[in-house]
Amino acid sequence: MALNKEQMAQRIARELRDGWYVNLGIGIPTLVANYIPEGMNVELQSENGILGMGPFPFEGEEDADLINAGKQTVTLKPGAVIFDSANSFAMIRGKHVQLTVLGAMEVADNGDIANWKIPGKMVKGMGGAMDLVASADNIIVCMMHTNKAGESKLLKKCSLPLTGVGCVKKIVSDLGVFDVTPDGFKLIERAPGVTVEEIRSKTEGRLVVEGEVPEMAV
Amino acid sequence: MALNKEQMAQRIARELRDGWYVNLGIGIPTLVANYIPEGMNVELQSENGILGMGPFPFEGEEDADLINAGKQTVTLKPGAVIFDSANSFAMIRGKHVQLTVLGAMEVADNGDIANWKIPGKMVKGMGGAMDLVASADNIIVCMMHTNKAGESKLLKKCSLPLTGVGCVKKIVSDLGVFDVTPDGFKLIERAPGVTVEEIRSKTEGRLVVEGEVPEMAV
Amino acid sequence: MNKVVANADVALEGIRDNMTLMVGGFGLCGIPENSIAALVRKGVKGLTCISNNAGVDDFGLGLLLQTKQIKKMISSYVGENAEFERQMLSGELEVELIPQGTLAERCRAGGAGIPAFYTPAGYGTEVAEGKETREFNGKMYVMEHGFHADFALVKAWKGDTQGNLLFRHTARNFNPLMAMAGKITVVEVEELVEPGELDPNTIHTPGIFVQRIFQGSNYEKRIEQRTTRKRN
Amino acid sequence: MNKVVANADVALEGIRDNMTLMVGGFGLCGIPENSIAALVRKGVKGLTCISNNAGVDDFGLGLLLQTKQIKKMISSYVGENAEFERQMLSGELEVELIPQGTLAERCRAGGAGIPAFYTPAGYGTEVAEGKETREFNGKMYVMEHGFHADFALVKAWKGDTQGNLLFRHTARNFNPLMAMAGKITVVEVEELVEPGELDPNTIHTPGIFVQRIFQGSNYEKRIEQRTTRKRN
Repeated sequence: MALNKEQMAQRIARELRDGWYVNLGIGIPTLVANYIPEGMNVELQSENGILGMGPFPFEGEEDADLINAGKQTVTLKPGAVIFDSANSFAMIRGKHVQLTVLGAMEVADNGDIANWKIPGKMVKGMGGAMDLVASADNIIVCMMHTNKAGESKLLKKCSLPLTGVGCVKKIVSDLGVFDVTPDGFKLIERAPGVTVEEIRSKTEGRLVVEGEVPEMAV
Repeated sequence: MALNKEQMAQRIARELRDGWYVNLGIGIPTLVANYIPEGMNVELQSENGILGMGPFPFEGEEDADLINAGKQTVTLKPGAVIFDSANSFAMIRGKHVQLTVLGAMEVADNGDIANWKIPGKMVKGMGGAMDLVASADNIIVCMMHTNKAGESKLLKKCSLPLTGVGCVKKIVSDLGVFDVTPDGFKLIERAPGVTVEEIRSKTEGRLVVEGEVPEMAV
Repeated sequence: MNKVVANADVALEGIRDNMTLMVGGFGLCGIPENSIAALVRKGVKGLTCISNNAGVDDFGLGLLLQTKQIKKMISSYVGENAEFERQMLSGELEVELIPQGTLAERCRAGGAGIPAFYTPAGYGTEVAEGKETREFNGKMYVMEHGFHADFALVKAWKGDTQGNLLFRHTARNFNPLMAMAGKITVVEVEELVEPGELDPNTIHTPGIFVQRIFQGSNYEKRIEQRTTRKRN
Repeated sequence: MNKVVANADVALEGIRDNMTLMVGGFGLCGIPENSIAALVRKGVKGLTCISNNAGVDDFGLGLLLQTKQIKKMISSYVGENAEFERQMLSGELEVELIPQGTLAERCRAGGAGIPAFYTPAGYGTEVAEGKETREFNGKMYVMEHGFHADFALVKAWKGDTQGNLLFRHTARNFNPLMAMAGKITVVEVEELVEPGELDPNTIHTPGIFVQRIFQGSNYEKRIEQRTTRKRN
């Protein structure tokens, strides 16, 4: 069974390490915050200027001056800090953020990523995504393995305009977990009940399968 | 009679304009602060991180955490601000400071200035002087017209290592006031009782004297 | 050094057609509501706006899109606005999209007298097309230029009459950077105070960067995504 | 995210001979007194120190000059120190002098992931020799690189256990910039507080830049030029 969104977020949460500062993109990555293991110190960075972002406010306590990068009302944890956009990207560009999790439309087996523009359609803009992918040493892409038409999003080469080149290190899709290696997407875990054959059939880019690939615990 | 240091500072103070932010260098320039005309709003910037610097503290009220660029204990005026060294030079480099007054060892008639290094002697460093002279649109040099050996400090060409090129706009020496023009040092005021001939004899660089040059009021 | 003016209309004196403006805010958070309203009243046209976003249809910079006063937007994300989309697809509106961190740094650089700097953001993408690229320590970077604006329109929480500013929470965002880079920086504040009322150690924007300041009014502070959790 | 360590000696674990250190402070104002003392105790040698000044003969970095632990100083002004002069003239000590604003910006750039930027400071002088120069808008600039350090030694006023920092008055100076640029940033504070005690809006240095923090002690805070006026 392919993972649902919550399970994908849960799986990504297992990549977190104590003491990390983490930037979670809009969409499924945001859900990762709900699965930070008890007792683990992880601080969330929001690129519009928060470190130590807390959960959504209680009803009635929304503050228009306190939003996250997705423009959602949020709260601050004790010890949180606010800063301006230049300092925020100083943190990101300067590699002070240990992990970036973001969604993608396409990833190539050399680590290229495309997630900001579909030519001919409305272009919303890259926001902070280009800064994040160009800067972070540790980027996990979280996305569905195939698009709505059933076509692979793990490609030999991105067809869409790139967001960054050779930067993705790991992918968590609904079908499995992949390291991006010089030889291509290396399957390291399968979603429960998903076969290597299914993954192979849905992966257009080079797929590396070595030995028995374990099923992930969910 | 040549001007004394206080008179030089007084004369420079007449260049101040309401609403200006001003950086005063170490030495005679510092004295200019004592002659800001009553009712004129001029804020002093100290490059170690103060805007709105006040006078020295009363005895017993010195604060080791509050010094100026000359490492002297100072105070803050109401409305003063503290900032870090990068922001301080952002102000300077970004031309937000309207006037810089500093001393010099030599000035050339093309506006070059040398004030940081004497080869063979102990080199103390340029501090913020190179940033200031390279950035400011409005630089007044305040210095004795001749050195201790009686040699002119207003030269055709600086003999000492430069601090900045083509940047000095005006000089107030103990003998007169000079605009730095494409034709050289243009004498615009004489110190009381100092003759054009004396100034000419003590100015090695090109001197421009047009018509009657007034004596300054002291 | 009193920089107080009566209101937004006075504060924007001198804004003319075809000028370049910086407008603070992230989404609708920390936008200069009063100055934007005054721009609409003023009716200046052909504006180039440097702002992270373009507002929504009926608020923020969206108001200036409705009146077709904007010729060009320089932003990182503009996806919340149907009128924007219409004007862009019809070719009425020019749009330059640049990475958010690059946008922030270009504003700071302009204000700080740094004509150009290198950033990795956008290398290998169409954002870097036509731009100089260069390798440092084995990694590729793009050269980006500092931004300047004829006017920077800034929204602060508190400000004193000398222009010293304090921002509140994430309404800070681009505001302090744009304040640095405006030839004329106009600030509207929720609370105008006397010099000395703000702690000198914790002022975000020193008054040296501010030319005009006024007490704003009638802040709507619209929330784009009201997300909450239930008390339990 | 508790970053508290017991004292300076623990905080400096891992410092080895020939490392590059940034040391905060302007003159003797805002210098990390405890960390400097610990460096003397530790006896590491061959250090390259990036610091605006070099202390005085018997205080600040002057203490490390006495013990000949410093191989090279990168500073903007070093003129308060006779031992410094002696070592420099004898060739024992390498000295690289750079403009103060360039020093500050190079620290910030290093911390902010900007490998290089352009500044007008030093153009046409020996500071620019061997450096790339370039014209922007009719003015000449020098390309300068970002600085990094193995350790950055920082002094703050207050700090919380997560490393969020507040500086006091002009003891701020280079400290926040160096905090950004250290691979390991070690902070000593006059007052160590719990998370939440500092106002999130007015923290100067976010804890993300800080790896180790400790409660300092016995601050001398020596004044170099005690200037006063008389009460009248």
